[in-house]
Parts: sequence; structure tokens; C-alpha cells
Amino acid sequence: MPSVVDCPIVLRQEVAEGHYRISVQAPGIARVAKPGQFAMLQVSGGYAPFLRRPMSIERIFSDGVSFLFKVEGEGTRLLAEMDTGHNLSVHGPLGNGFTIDTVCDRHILVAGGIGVAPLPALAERVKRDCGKAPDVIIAARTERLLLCEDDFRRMGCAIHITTDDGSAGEKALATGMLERLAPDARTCVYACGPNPMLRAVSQMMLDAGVMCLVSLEAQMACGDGACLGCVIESKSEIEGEKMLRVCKDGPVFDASLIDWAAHDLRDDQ
Amino acid sequence: MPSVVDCPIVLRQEVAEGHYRISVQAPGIARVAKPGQFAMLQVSGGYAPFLRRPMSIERIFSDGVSFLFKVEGEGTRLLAEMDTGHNLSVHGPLGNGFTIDTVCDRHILVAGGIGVAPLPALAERVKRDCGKAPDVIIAARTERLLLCEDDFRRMGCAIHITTDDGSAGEKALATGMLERLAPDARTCVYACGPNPMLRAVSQMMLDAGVMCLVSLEAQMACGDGACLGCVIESKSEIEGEKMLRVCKDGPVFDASLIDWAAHDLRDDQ
Amino acid sequence: MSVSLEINLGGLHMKNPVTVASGTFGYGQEYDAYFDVAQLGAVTTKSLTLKPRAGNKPPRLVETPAGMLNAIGLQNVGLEAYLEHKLPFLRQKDVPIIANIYGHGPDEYAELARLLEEKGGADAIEANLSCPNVHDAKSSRGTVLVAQDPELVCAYTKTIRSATSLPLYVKLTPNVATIVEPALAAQEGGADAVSLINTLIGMAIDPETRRPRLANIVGGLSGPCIRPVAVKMVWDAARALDIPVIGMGGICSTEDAVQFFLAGASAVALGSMSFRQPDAAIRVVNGLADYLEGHELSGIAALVGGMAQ
Amino acid sequence: MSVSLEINLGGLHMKNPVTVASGTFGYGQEYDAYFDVAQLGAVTTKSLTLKPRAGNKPPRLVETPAGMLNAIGLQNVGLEAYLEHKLPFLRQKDVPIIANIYGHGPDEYAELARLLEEKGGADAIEANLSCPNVHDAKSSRGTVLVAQDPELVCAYTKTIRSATSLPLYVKLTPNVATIVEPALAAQEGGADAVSLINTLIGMAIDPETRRPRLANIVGGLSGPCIRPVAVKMVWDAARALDIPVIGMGGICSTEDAVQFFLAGASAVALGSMSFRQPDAAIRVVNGLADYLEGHELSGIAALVGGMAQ
Ligand SMILES: Cc1cc2nc3c(=O)[nH]c(=O)nc-3n(C[C@H](O)[C@H](O)[C@H](O)COP(=O)(O)OP(=O)(O)OC[C@H]3O[C@@H](n4cnc5c(N)ncnc54)[C@H](O)[C@@H]3O)c2cc1C
Ligand SMILES: Cc1cc2nc3c(=O)[nH]c(=O)nc-3n(C[C@H](O)[C@H](O)[C@H](O)COP(=O)(O)OP(=O)(O)OC[C@H]3O[C@@H](n4cnc5c(N)ncnc54)[C@H](O)[C@@H]3O)c2cc1C
Ligand SMILES: Cc1cc2nc3c(=O)[nH]c(=O)nc-3n(C[C@H](O)[C@H](O)[C@H](O)COP(=O)(O)O)c2cc1C
Ligand SMILES: Cc1cc2nc3c(=O)[nH]c(=O)nc-3n(C[C@H](O)[C@H](O)[C@H](O)COP(=O)(O)O)c2cc1C
Ligand code: FES
Ligand code: FES
Repeated sequence: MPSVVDCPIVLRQEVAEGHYRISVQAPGIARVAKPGQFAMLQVSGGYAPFLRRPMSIERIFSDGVSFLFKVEGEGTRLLAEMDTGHNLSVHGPLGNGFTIDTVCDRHILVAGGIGVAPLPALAERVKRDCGKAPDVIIAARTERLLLCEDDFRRMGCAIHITTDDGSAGEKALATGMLERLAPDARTCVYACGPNPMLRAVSQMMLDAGVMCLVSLEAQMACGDGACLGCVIESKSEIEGEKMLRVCKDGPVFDASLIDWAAHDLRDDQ
Repeated sequence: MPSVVDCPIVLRQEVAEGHYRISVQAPGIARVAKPGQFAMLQVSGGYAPFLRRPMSIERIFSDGVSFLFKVEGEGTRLLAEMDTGHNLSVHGPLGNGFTIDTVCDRHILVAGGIGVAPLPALAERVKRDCGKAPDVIIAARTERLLLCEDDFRRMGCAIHITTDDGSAGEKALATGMLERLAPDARTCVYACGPNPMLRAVSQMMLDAGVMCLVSLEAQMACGDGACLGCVIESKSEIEGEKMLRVCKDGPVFDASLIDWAAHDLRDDQ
Repeated sequence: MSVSLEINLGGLHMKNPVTVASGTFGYGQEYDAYFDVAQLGAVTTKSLTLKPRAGNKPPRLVETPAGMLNAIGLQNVGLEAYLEHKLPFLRQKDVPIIANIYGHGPDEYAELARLLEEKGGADAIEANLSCPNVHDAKSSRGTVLVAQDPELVCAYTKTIRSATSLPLYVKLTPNVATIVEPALAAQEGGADAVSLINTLIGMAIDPETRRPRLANIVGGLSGPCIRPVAVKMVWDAARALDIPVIGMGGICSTEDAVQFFLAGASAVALGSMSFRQPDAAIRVVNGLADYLEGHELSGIAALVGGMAQ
Repeated sequence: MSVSLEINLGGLHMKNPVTVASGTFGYGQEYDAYFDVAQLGAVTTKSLTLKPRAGNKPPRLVETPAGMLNAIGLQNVGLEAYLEHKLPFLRQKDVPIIANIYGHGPDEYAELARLLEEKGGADAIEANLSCPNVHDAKSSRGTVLVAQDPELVCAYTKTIRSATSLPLYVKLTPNVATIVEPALAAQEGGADAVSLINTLIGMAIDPETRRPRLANIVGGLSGPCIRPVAVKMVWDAARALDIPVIGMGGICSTEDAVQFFLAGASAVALGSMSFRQPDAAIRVVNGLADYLEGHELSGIAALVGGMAQ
């Protein structure tokens, strides 16, 4: 069950230029949170910004959770200014989270840019549930923006790095690297990142008959499935609905469900 | 000339429950500021609260100024949360400030509650210009809310304390104490505090033929005399205007100018 | 002193004068995790249509200063699925249901009202004559919202009125020169109350892509930013009407709600604030009890229209 | 690349498309400390009336979420004192003056326009037909703002038009069902541009004292909170009109201004934002030059109405 709790910030780090990690003490949320779920964070005491900001849960600890975010606009700027000690109002955990198919032999996590955010928790859970740390592809624009590499390494993940400019790992896109890892029918791929990447990964995996889960983003107001603001179009109807709520029916979707053609590209990076 | 400057906060103190002092580094403003002037402080990076908050200049140092304020609502709450190092946008100095009539033998400052804010700077200036520290009446609800006592003492002021509950000084109103100090035609009285106090002090002094300056408050938007939002009614017209702008024509007024009968009492404490 | 928050809203008994605004609270169950919705005076549903509606294409939301624009486009499960899947949760709670309805033309509204009454799907009807995200009423002045045309408001209300004996509330738009005309028209048509205000029509453009932020281009503005407009319209309407006003538009706190009562609202609804604070409505219920007690008032009626001048 | 921000606004040459909103910039001199007002495209004055006006009783201001309500009530020095005391400062600056005027009935507007032209007190006239803080037009629907009645708008505009050869802008209210009707009426009456939007009517009540926060009870809502409403009205009007639109309402930044241009505004005015940031208008002038350069646009015209769909 989600709840709304004032949580003291216990850690705040600038992990890369314009990228921050904050950890909050939130035992109640930590107890029930699943990898891939998110929380709505209140970024301002005043009414501008009015709405909370959705943030993936990066890691789940015994007495709290962490968030990893990039400063995009006013809301994330305010969040970045919050220091340890400040009480952050956290509404969560929300959404469905990743379902780990333990029958799969191999698990590959694909992170594009800040899309890495929900994957550390997932990697930990895969390791626990499947007995083996997953492969992780970390794709970033440039070396400085590679996030969480050490965390994945510590968990024992096999790490595959690509950068747009070749400053670290391979000069390639995530898809190129994924192709080389040759996922097969007994592989499960989990991807989070910019829409063009997700679309390409989805298409590749669908064509190859590989199970693929993607974590999507959308503008959100409630996070609870009530406002119907965060929808995306699905290929098939679910309980008579063609419009899926990213907050409630997702944010993690089976890639085969998404109508990528209808998916509006205006927010794409 | 007023300006708008981002000023680092160099000191922040909780001086009494819900009462704070902040000092900012602002050499340009300090150079031109006069006692009784104020500044408009931006309390939020977002647009709620939208308007700046007017605050009297408490003291003027060589490289900055201080403000002393009481938390009233959202804006002052946000101000109280700002810590040293934060850049506070300061728009000032604004308003006319106190005119010190150096011909007077005696100067009495009357502070009611947080109305003490502009008086330390004034006391310092009176001492400098007239060669003698003024008398100061500090009126507060209770002992804990007596502000700036030590500061005035250090300047060598004669201090007269009254509290509503008798917890310090005399159990009396500021007017009672003022009466006892027996101001005469060669005295100048300067008062700042809640409207009922100002009205009473003004009436007493006008009746006694004593020169009296009062510092008023009003809801303000621009602080520059442009919006005409902060007006009060005057008894006589000044350049054809019956409506005086607290921000530009004041905030310090000769008590004889104010039409206390027309003065709306809804904001009175 | 124990205060009573009870009211009778045009025939509907409510244990307190606080409901939620249509479209901001789903069908109630969405907020079950945060508080017992039975503590509300009533639950108001998302607008229901006869058939399910997919709504507008995304993006449907954009944040604006102290508020937001939405262009959901009345996505809803339709009457049948509401009765089958959404109603049972609400009925198992002891809370009155205000079913908000939207139809093409007066007959569809009437049909919805009739069916809702017949199937026990509502304790009161709120007819949304003012959705800014769909445009299908025609008048001599071009395409307008029904609620912008007092004659249409009166005609629609009459038709719905004749189809149901449930309390009937008519929801109006603030996009009018004066709210008094459509409000009086609703009263004349037989409404038991008017709901004020729906969202203000607005839009936002992305300066980089140069595209509208909403796929629908225009949307409805809600949140604290519109509160002063809403209070004014409630004040105007309440003085002109004999029937009660349900006030809404930017209510975030008990103090905000009190403003609406003082302006003349008999009940209030929390909308967008539930997005920011899921239990906002119940906080206002509790806050009102404290306010009445603190001010030694025996009931809400003592506040309604009580602005001092 | 050097970009030009120059525009011609219904006959007025401006070095850039940025002015200030009437009533938020005094008579220009108030902001002299912060920047050289000659850098603006034009200075728009506080509404002028034939005789001095004392305005409403205080309190006249109250802050609201992301905005403010004002009920100044057109306090101003009157035409004579304007010409004598305020004009000299502006004339010593090389900046066009848009004199905003307010009158009782069309003839007073006409008289003001005539005198302003005769005495060289203005380079363009903006007729404020939409002040929410004074009510003196009568129509069949009761007391309304002139700008709420398209017939009155047309008639007033014609009368003022006949009294002056200066560019004539007509300022309209957002408190209408559709902005297109009064905007077309202004055009038909001979306006050279319309100014959109004046403040939205609103009010606020103090829950403790139960009194209205403004002595005038109601006031005009301005600031970023109303921006989405303003952009929508500019978009509607610009598509319907042949004459240019001056966009205003909540503009705080270059990005906000760009929204208005994309929606169809030919010029913009900064209002309440000057209170928060005295040099806001000049920041937008500079920001627009950067924006055009950054987007490789040669002039503002390339943006106007350029929203992609
Ligand atoms: C389920 C979910 C999980 C997310 N997890 C993370 C995360 O772990 N780390 C992280 O850095 N970001 C995450 N995001 C994106 C994050 O919510 C946005 O970056 C943030 O809301 C932007 O707020 P802002 O006020 O800074 O920017 P704004 O000024 O509101 O907008 C700046 C830019 O960000 C875009 N944006 C705004 N809101 C959203 C949104 N809700 N979703 C996507 N884009 C948006 C805007 O379109 C605009 O281009 C997540 C989004 C969702 C929906
Ligand atoms: C020239 C001037 C100098 C001032 N100097 C000081 C000072 O040195 N120290 C200090 O503590 N306060 C001072 N004030 C008052 C201070 O500006 C207000 O307390 C503050 O603006 C309240 O903001 P808020 O957001 O906290 O409260 P809000 O939520 O805006 O309002 C809370 C309460 O404060 C009242 N209030 C709001 N704004 C003003 C205002 N501009 N003037 C008077 N009352 C207001 C409201 O009516 C309300 O009752 C001064 C005011 C003026 C006009
Ligand atoms: C996301 C969203 C969806 C809405 N959907 C409806 C609706 O389906 N029917 C309706 O009558 N009003 C709808 N409204 C309007 C609200 O019921 C309410 O009138 C408006 O939001 C003003 O209240 P607020 O400012 O408290 O949100 C919706 C508002 C929002 C924000
Ligand atoms: C304090 C104040 C005074 C105003 N006075 C006038 C006026 O005298 N004449 C007029 O036409 N508009 C007046 N307006 C309206 C503004 O010119 C402008 O249309 C409105 O404020 C919207 O712009 P903004 O949101 O940028 O402030 C006034 C607005 C404010 C805030
Ligand atoms: S954010 Fe409200 S339904 Fe998803
Ligand atoms: S605050 Fe604008 S004139 Fe005084």
C-alpha cells in the first residue's frame, strides 16, 4: 500500500554534473517497495511547482530508499537544493514494478542516460531471486554521465558500457551492444531510458522473440491512476481500455503491449 | 538609488520564538541606505509566493545590512528557512527613511513588537548625528519577545521596557511609558509598531505638540511607487494627492499627515 | 462542544459538506490506500458517458504556475462498466455518490440520469455542462460549451430533471461574462444546486519545439491559481440563487474552503489538490470541525454566505 | 548574425516588441533606477482619466497563488498633471508612449485621445475598456464592463477612432465566453490592435476576520497564474483578426513571451512581473534577441503565430 510520508533526507550527493542522489529514511516505504516502482516527491512547500515529481526508486534499503535524478527544470532544481535533514514528502511506492521471470537463464538490464535510475534495485533483486547478478548495459552520452557503474560492479554484474562519443566503453548505442550480447528466447531484457532507445530495443527484442520489459515515463499528476493524465496507447485493450496509465498499469510494461507508432514523440529526447 | 542584487546571507539567528535576524552582504545597498528605509526580499525561486516581502533595514554595516522579522505566513516562513550561503535577492533600499531633526534636544524611539525592526539603525544614526544615544521604549507582549534590548544598550541608549503581561519592565502600554517620559516641544518621537499603538502615540504627541514620525506598513507589490497598491489616506493633499504611497512617500510619515480615522483597521493587530 | 458538519445539499444528506471534484478522484477506490472515503460528505465520480470513451491523445497534462492544464477528454469506462466494476466498491462504503455525467445532447444526459437512478448507481447527479475539452453544443455564436448559453443550460436541465428524481446539480463553466445568467438558468430548469467552477480554458506552448504542450492544444486550468476566480463566481451566484452552490476551484486547505463558505457555498469540492496530497479532502473535513469549534460555531450553516462587509 | 527586433504595431514603430502593461509601470520614471526605459519598445502609462482620480480605499492588494489581486480603482494624476509632470521625463527618453486611457462613456475616451494627440502626450492610444475595478457601462444584461459587450466595444472604438489619428489599441477583458466577438468588434470599430488580456475578476476572503481582503471586495487577478488563459485568448483572437494582438498576462520570462508570439501576438507587455523583478521587461528584450539568434530567425515576425500543430 502506498502512503504519503515526510521523510528526512539522510544523504545527498552530486553524482555527476546536474545529477543527484538523495536517500531518505522511510522504513514503511522500503518494506513494501519493489524494483521498478516510483514515488511522487513534493518539490516545493509553496504551490509553484504545484504537482509532485515522479522519481524511480533507485535502491531499497532496510530503512529507506534512494532516488537518482537529473535536473531538468524547476522541480528537479528545487529537489537538488534540498539538503540532508530536510523532510521530503514522499508519496509511494507507486506503480507495478518489474516482474522477474526466474525461469529465464539470463537477465540483461539496459540503461540509457538517467534511465539507469530504477535498475540498481532491479539488479539486486535479480541477483537475490535468480542467484546470479544480471548483465547491465550502461549507455550514456559521455563518460562523465555514466551512472551507477560502481554499484553494479559491487553487485557482481557484468557491465557493458557504451558512450555516444566513445569517451568510455564502446562508441555505440545501447542497441548495438544488446545485439552483441545475443539475447535468446531464454533471456529477459529490462530497459529504461529515452523513448527512441526503448522503441529500438523493444522492436529488436520483439523481432527476436525475446521477452522485454520497458519502464516508461509520462507527465503525471496523481500517480494513483485517478486523473488519467499519464496514459499511453496500447496495442491491445486491457479490460476494455486502450489507454494505459503509466502510473498504475505501468510504469513497467511488456514491450509488446506498447503501440510505439501511436506513442507521441514530442517528449522524446 | 535602489538596486536589485543577489546578496549572500552571512548570518542567520533565531532571536526569539518565530523571530529571525538575517544579515546579507550588500555593500552597494549599505552605502546608500538610511535608517527607516526598507527592502523587498524575494522569498521564493518559484512563483508562489510571487511578490517580494517588504522588510525594514534593521542595521546598516559597512558591507551589508540586517533584517529582523517575525514569521507571519508563507513568505516569512520561507525566509526563515534560508540559511547562510544562500543568495537572497534584495531590492532596495526603498522609501524615504527617518529624518532626524538635530535641533531637538531629545529623541525617543518607540518600538511595539516586531516594529522595533527599523529602530536600531535609527538609534545609531541619532547617536552619531546628535552626539547622544536616544531613549528607547521597547514594548512587547511578554519578556521572551523583547527584541534588540542588548543592541540598544550597547549603543548607550536609555531603555524603557513595557510588557503586556508584566513579565519584564513595567506592565504597561508603550503610550503609558511615553507619557511618563514627558516629551516636550523640543523632543522628537519616532514610532514603529502595530497600528493601534501608532494611532495612540500619534494622537498623544499631536495633542502635546510634539514632533512625531511613524513608520507604517501596507500590503505592497512594487515598492517603487508604481502600482499604487500600498496607499493610505492623508489628511491633506500632497501635490494634489490624497492617497499617499507607503513605499515611496513613506514608510515614515509625519504623524500629523495620517488620516487615522480613514485608516482601515482590518490589518490591525 | 461537539460540532456537526452535516448538511442537506438540495435533497442529499451529507455527513459533512466536503466532496471531491469530478475527474480528480477516479471512482473513489484509487484513494482507498490513503483514507476511508466513507469519511467524505460524498464521492463525486469522473464524468460518466453512456459508452466508454478513450479520451484525448497524450500528452494530456502540463503544469502551470500554481496549477495545471488537463485535456483528458472525458476518458471513462462508460455507464455499464461503472455499474459493474466501480460501483460495488463505493456501495460497500457508507458514502453518498454524486455521479457526474456527460452526454451528447440533452437526451443522453437524461438517459444517463435515468439509468443511474434505476440501477442505484447514484445518490445525486451532477451534470457536467462545461467540459472544456470536448465541444459539441451549437449556438448562434458558434461552437460553445452548453454552460456558456443560458438557454441551453435551462433546456438541458429541464430534460435531465424530467428523467430523474435524484438531486440534480448542474456544473457550470467560468468562461462566461457573468456566472449569474447560466446559474439562474439552471435553477429555472429545475436544478437542486449548481457546481462552480469547472476549469478555465487555457493553453501552453513549448518555446523550443513550438508545439502546444497538450495534444488537444487547449485544456482546462485548475489548481490554486484559479481560486480567486472561483470565489468570486461563487459569491455572485450565491447571492442571485435560491438553490445551493457547490464551490470548487483551487481549494487546498481548510482556510480555502472557509473562503468558499463565506462567499456563499453550501458545500465544497477538492479537486487538483488531491493529486498533490491524496488525503487533502479529509484534512479539510477535520479542519472544518476544528475551525467551527475554534470559532464557536454550531454548524456550517453559520458560515455560509457569512462574509462581513 | 545580428537580429532585428523592430516591429510596426498598427502604425507605431517600435525598436522591439516589448512594452509594459498599463498600471504596472507607473509613468516610466518609477523604473528609471533599474534600467534605461528607452530600451523598451514602448512605455505604456497607467490609465489616464480626464480628471485626477483618488482610486479605491485600501487595502488594494492581496497576493494569491502565483499571482495577485488588485483593486487600485484607476487612481491617477489626471490628464493635466500627466502632461505637466509625467510626460517630460518620458519625452526626454527616446521611447514611444502608449497612453492608456479610461473614460466615462465614449465621449470622454474620445476627448482624452484628442487631447493627448493635440498636446503630444502619446504616440499611440490604448483604450482600457475592461477595468474590473470600476463599473459604469450599462447594458441589457445589467452592469457590465464595456469590453463584455461587443456592440459597446464597436461603438466606443468608433467614437475614439474618429477623435484621433494616433494608432489606437483596444484593451479587452478575459471575462467573456469568447474573446473573438469583442476582438472583432474592436477591429470593426477601427482599432489598429487589441490588447489581451486585462485582469480576470476575482476575490479573496480572510477566513479569520471573514472580511474581503480588498476594501473593494473584488479585484483583478494578474501574474503567472493567468498566463494559460491569456495564451489561449491571444491564440483565438489572432486567428480571427486582421489587426495585430498585443499579448499580456503573466509574462515573466523570455520563454513566456515566446509562447505569446507563437500563439499569434505581434507584441507583448510585461505586467506584474515588474513588481517582482524591476528589470524584467528589459531582460525579455535581451532574451528575445538571444532566442532569435539561437534559433536562426531574422526577426520577430518569423515567430508570430508560428505554433506548430
Ligand atoms: C515513473 C517515472 C519515473 C521517473 N524516474 C526518474 C528518475 O528516477 N530520475 C529522473 O531524473 N527522472 C525521472 N523521471 C522524470 C522526472 O519525473 C522529470 O524529469 C521531472 O518531473 C521533471 O520535473 P522538473 O520540474 O524538473 O521539469 P519541468 O520543468 O517540469 O520539465 C522539464 C522537462 O522535463 C519534462 N518532464 C516533466 N515532467 C515529466 C515527467 N513526469 N516525465 C517525463 N518528463 C517530464 C518536461 O516535458 C520538460 O521537457 C521519471 C518520470 C516518471 C514518469
Ligand atoms: C515597509 C515595511 C517594512 C516592514 N518591515 C518588517 C520588518 O522589519 N520585520 C517584519 O517582521 N515585518 C515587516 N513588515 C511586515 C512584513 O512585510 C509582513 O509580515 C510579510 O510581508 C508577511 O509575509 P508572509 O508571506 O509571511 O505573510 P502572508 O501570508 O502574506 O500574510 C500573513 C499576514 O501578514 C500580513 N501581511 C502580509 N504582507 C504584509 C505587508 N506587506 N505589510 C503588512 N502586513 C502584511 C497579512 O495581512 C497577513 O495577516 C514590513 C512591512 C512593510 C510594508
Ligand atoms: C485531471 C482533471 C480531470 C477532470 N475531469 C472532469 C470531469 O470528468 N468532469 C467534470 O465535471 N470536471 C472535471 N474536472 C474539473 C474538476 O472537477 C474541477 O471542476 C476543477 O478541476 C476545479 O477544481 P480544482 O481547481 O480544485 O481542481 C477535471 C479536472 C482535472 C484537473
Ligand atoms: C496593480 C495593477 C494595476 C493595473 N492597472 C491597470 C490600468 O490602470 N489600466 C489597464 O488597462 N490595466 C491595468 N492593469 C492590468 C495590466 O495592465 C495587465 O493587463 C494585467 O495585469 C495582466 O498582465 P500581468 O499578468 O503581466 O500583470 C493593472 C494591473 C495591475 C497588477
Ligand atoms: S498520473 Fe494520474 S492517472 Fe497516472
Ligand atoms: S507598493 Fe507599489 S506603489 Fe507602493
